[in-house]
Amino acid sequence: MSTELCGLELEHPIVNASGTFDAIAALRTFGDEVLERFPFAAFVSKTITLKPRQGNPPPRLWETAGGLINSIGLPNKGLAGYLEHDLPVLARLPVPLIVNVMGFTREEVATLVAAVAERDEVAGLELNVSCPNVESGLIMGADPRETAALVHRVRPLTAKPLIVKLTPNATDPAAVAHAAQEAGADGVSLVNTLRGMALHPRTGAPWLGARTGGVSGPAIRAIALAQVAQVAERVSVPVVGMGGVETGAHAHALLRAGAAAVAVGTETFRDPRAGARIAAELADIGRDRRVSARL
Amino acid sequence: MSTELCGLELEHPIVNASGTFDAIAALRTFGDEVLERFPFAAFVSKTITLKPRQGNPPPRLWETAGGLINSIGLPNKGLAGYLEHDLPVLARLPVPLIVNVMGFTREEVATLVAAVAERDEVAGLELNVSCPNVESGLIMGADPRETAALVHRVRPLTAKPLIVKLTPNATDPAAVAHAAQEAGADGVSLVNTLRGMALHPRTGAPWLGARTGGVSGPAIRAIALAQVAQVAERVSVPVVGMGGVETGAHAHALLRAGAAAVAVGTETFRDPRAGARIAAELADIGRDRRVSARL
Amino acid sequence: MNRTLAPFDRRRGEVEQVDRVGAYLRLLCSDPGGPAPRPGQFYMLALAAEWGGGADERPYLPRAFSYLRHEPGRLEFLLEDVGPGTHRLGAARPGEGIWLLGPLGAGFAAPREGRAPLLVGGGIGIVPLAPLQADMPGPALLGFRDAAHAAAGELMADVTLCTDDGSAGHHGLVTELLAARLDEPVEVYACGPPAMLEAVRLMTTQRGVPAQLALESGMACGFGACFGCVVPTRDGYVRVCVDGPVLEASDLEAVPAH
Amino acid sequence: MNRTLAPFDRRRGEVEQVDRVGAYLRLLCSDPGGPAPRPGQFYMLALAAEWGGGADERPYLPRAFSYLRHEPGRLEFLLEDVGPGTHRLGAARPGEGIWLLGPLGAGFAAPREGRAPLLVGGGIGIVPLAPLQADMPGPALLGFRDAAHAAAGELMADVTLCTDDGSAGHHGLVTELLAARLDEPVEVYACGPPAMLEAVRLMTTQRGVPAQLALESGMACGFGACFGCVVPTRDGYVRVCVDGPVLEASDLEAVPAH
Ligand SMILES: Cc1cc2nc3c(=O)[nH]c(=O)nc-3n(C[C@H](O)[C@H](O)[C@H](O)COP(=O)(O)OP(=O)(O)OC[C@H]3O[C@@H](n4cnc5c(N)ncnc54)[C@H](O)[C@@H]3O)c2cc1C
Ligand SMILES: Cc1cc2nc3c(=O)[nH]c(=O)nc-3n(C[C@H](O)[C@H](O)[C@H](O)COP(=O)(O)OP(=O)(O)OC[C@H]3O[C@@H](n4cnc5c(N)ncnc54)[C@H](O)[C@@H]3O)c2cc1C
Ligand SMILES: Cc1cc2nc3c(=O)[nH]c(=O)nc-3n(C[C@H](O)[C@H](O)[C@H](O)COP(=O)(O)O)c2cc1C
Ligand SMILES: Cc1cc2nc3c(=O)[nH]c(=O)nc-3n(C[C@H](O)[C@H](O)[C@H](O)COP(=O)(O)O)c2cc1C
Ligand code: FES
Ligand code: FES
Repeated sequence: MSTELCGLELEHPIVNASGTFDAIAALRTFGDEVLERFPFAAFVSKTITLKPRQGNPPPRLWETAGGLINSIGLPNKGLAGYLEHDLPVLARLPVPLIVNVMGFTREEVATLVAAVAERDEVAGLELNVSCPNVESGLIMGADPRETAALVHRVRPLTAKPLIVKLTPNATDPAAVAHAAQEAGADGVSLVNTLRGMALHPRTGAPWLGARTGGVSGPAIRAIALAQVAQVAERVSVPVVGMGGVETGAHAHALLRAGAAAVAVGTETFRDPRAGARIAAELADIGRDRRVSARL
Repeated sequence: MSTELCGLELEHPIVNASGTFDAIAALRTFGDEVLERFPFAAFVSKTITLKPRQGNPPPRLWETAGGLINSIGLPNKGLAGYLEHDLPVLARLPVPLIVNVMGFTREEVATLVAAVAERDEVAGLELNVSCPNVESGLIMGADPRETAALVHRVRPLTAKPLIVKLTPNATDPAAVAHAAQEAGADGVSLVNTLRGMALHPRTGAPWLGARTGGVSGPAIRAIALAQVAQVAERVSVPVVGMGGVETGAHAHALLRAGAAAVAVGTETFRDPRAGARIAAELADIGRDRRVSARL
Repeated sequence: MNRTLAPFDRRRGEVEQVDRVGAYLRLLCSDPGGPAPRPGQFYMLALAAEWGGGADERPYLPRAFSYLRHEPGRLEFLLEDVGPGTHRLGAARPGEGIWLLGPLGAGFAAPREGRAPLLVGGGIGIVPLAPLQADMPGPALLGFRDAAHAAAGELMADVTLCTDDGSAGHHGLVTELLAARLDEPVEVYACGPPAMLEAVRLMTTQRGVPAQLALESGMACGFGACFGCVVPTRDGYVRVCVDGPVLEASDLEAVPAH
Repeated sequence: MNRTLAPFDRRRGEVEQVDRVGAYLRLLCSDPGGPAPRPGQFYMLALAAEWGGGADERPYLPRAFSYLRHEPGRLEFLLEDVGPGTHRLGAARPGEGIWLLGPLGAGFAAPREGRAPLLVGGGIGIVPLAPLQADMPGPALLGFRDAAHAAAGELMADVTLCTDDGSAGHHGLVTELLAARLDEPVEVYACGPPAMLEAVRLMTTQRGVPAQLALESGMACGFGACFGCVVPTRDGYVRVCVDGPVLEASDLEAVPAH
């Protein structure tokens, strides 16, 4: 079941969702088995920002019905630290590397894209546009014009695949996706987490150190599927679908809804090789019945 | 734990969510016990529209992880049928009656509000603004200006409490809530269901007769809590919070987040007297510890 | 009236036993204070603990089941394991708590003047026919996939069996047995898979024979609250849980496949 | 190295037995093909079926547990029932499938030259100290709420007990026992509730005694994937699951309450 995604040849359609698999920590925990039996067809790095970030104060996790709320807050070594320390290790992975970046201004994003794209180890880029633009105050990915302006700015900086990761906390994700496509994006990915909150069971104060967080996992699966279907109907570029995928059947549903590839996030926390399992289950489904036109 | 909601005296802060308890069908199933032990402090009717509606083709239900997707499609007898057949029965309920209405144009909503509000049996109104305005094409409740224009139009038609029910499928529900308040709404309620979808496990075609539906239940609890907190911070009018409430602790969290009352929806399907149980659990929590400033 | 009102409360009973009846599972539980149901009525069931965490993190909502037998304070159900809810119920251990809501819906009505009941059941659809036959004796024509499933035929009396694969009884469809009886002054009481019920509906309405069909439909609540369980009738959509589950064949446009 | 690498797969073991040890529950399960862990390492556990449907429809994610004992192909855990995950694990029946991931994290290191291990445990925090003591004998100072919990002290040797209510052993805090030993050339190995660990951290760093603390933290993955389990150190946040759970007291700013 080999797949093409924005010009990248993938062995199967399952990749990891950004921020839900740290290949370097996995090497420390599982050793070289991670390289020998890598579960994903591409590796998407956790979001990197221009400057290093510690991330949000703990607690950062809350388990909800069939899901997880996290307020990790994008801890990362920053662009320079990533290029120096992480990239050489990630280059050992047996699959294409897609680097996810986020900036608080258009120029920050441009700096990130230019610096990352020029590295040979990098096969493609994902733009995380879920953050507020510190200049406009708007969420870069919730407003079609903001998104278009951002993609216009960075598109000329690289010929490598550029995927825009959409936020589900928007009135019309399909309009944002369409704007990204028109501005030159090679693909879109969705959904990111849905804004959520939980209170401390005893004190009643917000549980998460950052007050609110993002919901992922099975709880958002049906919402993700609806958004992926809506976006895929509206754009012609490939869509990477994600949100609550636990099984090959869930991945299959996203592909049926028009996705070209599927990312697995929270399920990896329950099963570190979920990606490979889901790819195998998907292949079985493909063998069982002819998959629809869009596949 | 008596509560005041937009001028209505309620025995406790728990009401039903529109469309999740049919008092007339309950009378047929459970008999007069429904009147003697009514579980809610107010009764919110299912949405009524100007003309009768059959609702969407079945299947209309899909169970998802910790939740439900429904595509009921607002079946109802229409304004005239409701006033003639349902209102006299609902007048027998021992609690205030709040009638939920929806129209596809502003004038339709105005006709509904005027006709419903003039009936003595009716204590208050809830405007369901989750539908597209057939004139503007915008979702009435996703755009602050659309919502404001609607509330401006209908506010002069009645002195009874007017509550605007917000959709969660919007980039900024707090902005919509604020617009509703400025235009004269006495309160806001949220969340309605989140747009969701499911595919038939065998055929892969959309399962629901209407293709997409709305997600409710525990799966959306954390999302609802975040939206309620955000809205309550922004408006001064009372907020009716709902979304995935199963226990007194969940209701308590919404009150802590700034809600003045809490609506119970899907949990009633699992336990028809969930409203009363949750009110009792909430009272126990209130006795155990002093509840925060906002309560 | 073919409807016993349900207490306005879900009740907590206790699972007493789960055993096999051929390919099906029989669940016995206590029903403290529950009233006597009428044949064709049903209950919403959920286990009190670990109701969730199965396939796709389900079940979440309770599930609808016709009752197989009732005695004061006690209920029997027959289940077919088709998904996470029936699977979890079938794995219940004696002593586990079980939530019961019911009896719900409208059951079967007495036959019209001058007509004798003729019971037609397919697969798990025989369940509501068992208490009906106890109240209102009449011959039962029962169809099953195979002999393993047909073992459930022993739960009823005066049975003519058939199986799809011929491994027990007549080799063929139960509607073939029914066709041969439609000249008699009968009223048909049927429950089974949609395709069978649709065939019964067509045969009986064409021949002018009255038929009461016990339908199934995906349900969230079971008491008319959600409007989720509708089927189309000549009069528009009706809710299977409050207007049915027993509906007159002549009122239906078609029995929806699901 | 105080870290055994984990097989890159969750494994399916089988629950063999669950029994009480005082106020706690001991869970024995098979661990087919699992390697030998080092003291202080932990596992992520989830039952294979009905993992969900408890309070608030949880558990959903696996839960972290130190191992109590290991022998080839077999693991023992000790649980305190504090929520839906530990409750479900404690109710597991022999023969049930259980998902195991591990051993995870970095365990305890050998004591510094010239120092003897002194083990300090509070409540369920004694678990990682039991296999540590088996490898690296030394006296154990153990504090519990009451005698019922203190029964778990029998799982270790050379124990000095204390309880909050005086119902067994010394009446007082385990840190009082520790204070009396800090002049000796010891290295402290501690695990327990945050307030206890924070007291141990303060006492040992003030006195210049090395201490290795096994921390807890809410975890989603256990293998460094989620960045959810961080605690603040003098060097910024570190992940308890990959950088810990055993951390040097002198590296911490404070043991976070949770
Ligand atoms: C009035 C009435 C009486 C009944 N009496 C009996 C009885 O006596 N004995 C008996 O065994 N059964 C009876 N049923 C049927 C029983 O209610 C269903 O078999 C049961 O609800 C299935 O639940 P499940 O979780 O096991 O399977 P589910 O997976 O919920 O349902 C199985 C089927 O539903 C569909 N489905 C799959 N996933 C989903 C989903 N996420 N949401 C919705 N649908 C889905 C598929 O078509 C699948 O084949 C009765 C139903 C009704 C309405
Ligand atoms: C390395 C390590 C080793 C451990 N070893 C052991 C051991 O050997 N034995 C043992 O018994 N325990 C051990 N624990 C602790 C154990 O992991 C927790 O007790 C367990 O995860 C609790 O899960 P639960 O579902 O039972 O309770 P939860 O309800 O998940 O947790 C209980 C506490 O978490 C908070 N909480 C409540 N609701 C939520 C929610 N929705 N999301 C997040 N937090 C919530 C509250 O403060 C509550 O008191 C260890 C933990 C770690 C990190
Ligand atoms: C703990 C955690 C951390 C995440 N970090 C990132 C991130 O750094 N960048 C990003 O674009 N998305 C991040 N996400 C979102 C996921 O990539 C994914 O969009 C989302 O979790 C939905 O997929 P899932 O339901 O399969 O987890 C994170 C999600 C989780 C749960
Ligand atoms: C079956 C069903 C029907 C509903 N019908 C309506 C309706 O007619 N009008 C309306 O405003 N909301 C309707 N809702 C939304 C609920 O009122 C509520 O906003 C939503 O379900 C979230 O609450 P819950 O998670 O407690 O169910 C319906 C919800 C469900 C599940
Ligand atoms: S099942 Fe809810 S109305 Fe019938
Ligand atoms: S638990 Fe996920 S990083 Fe530590």
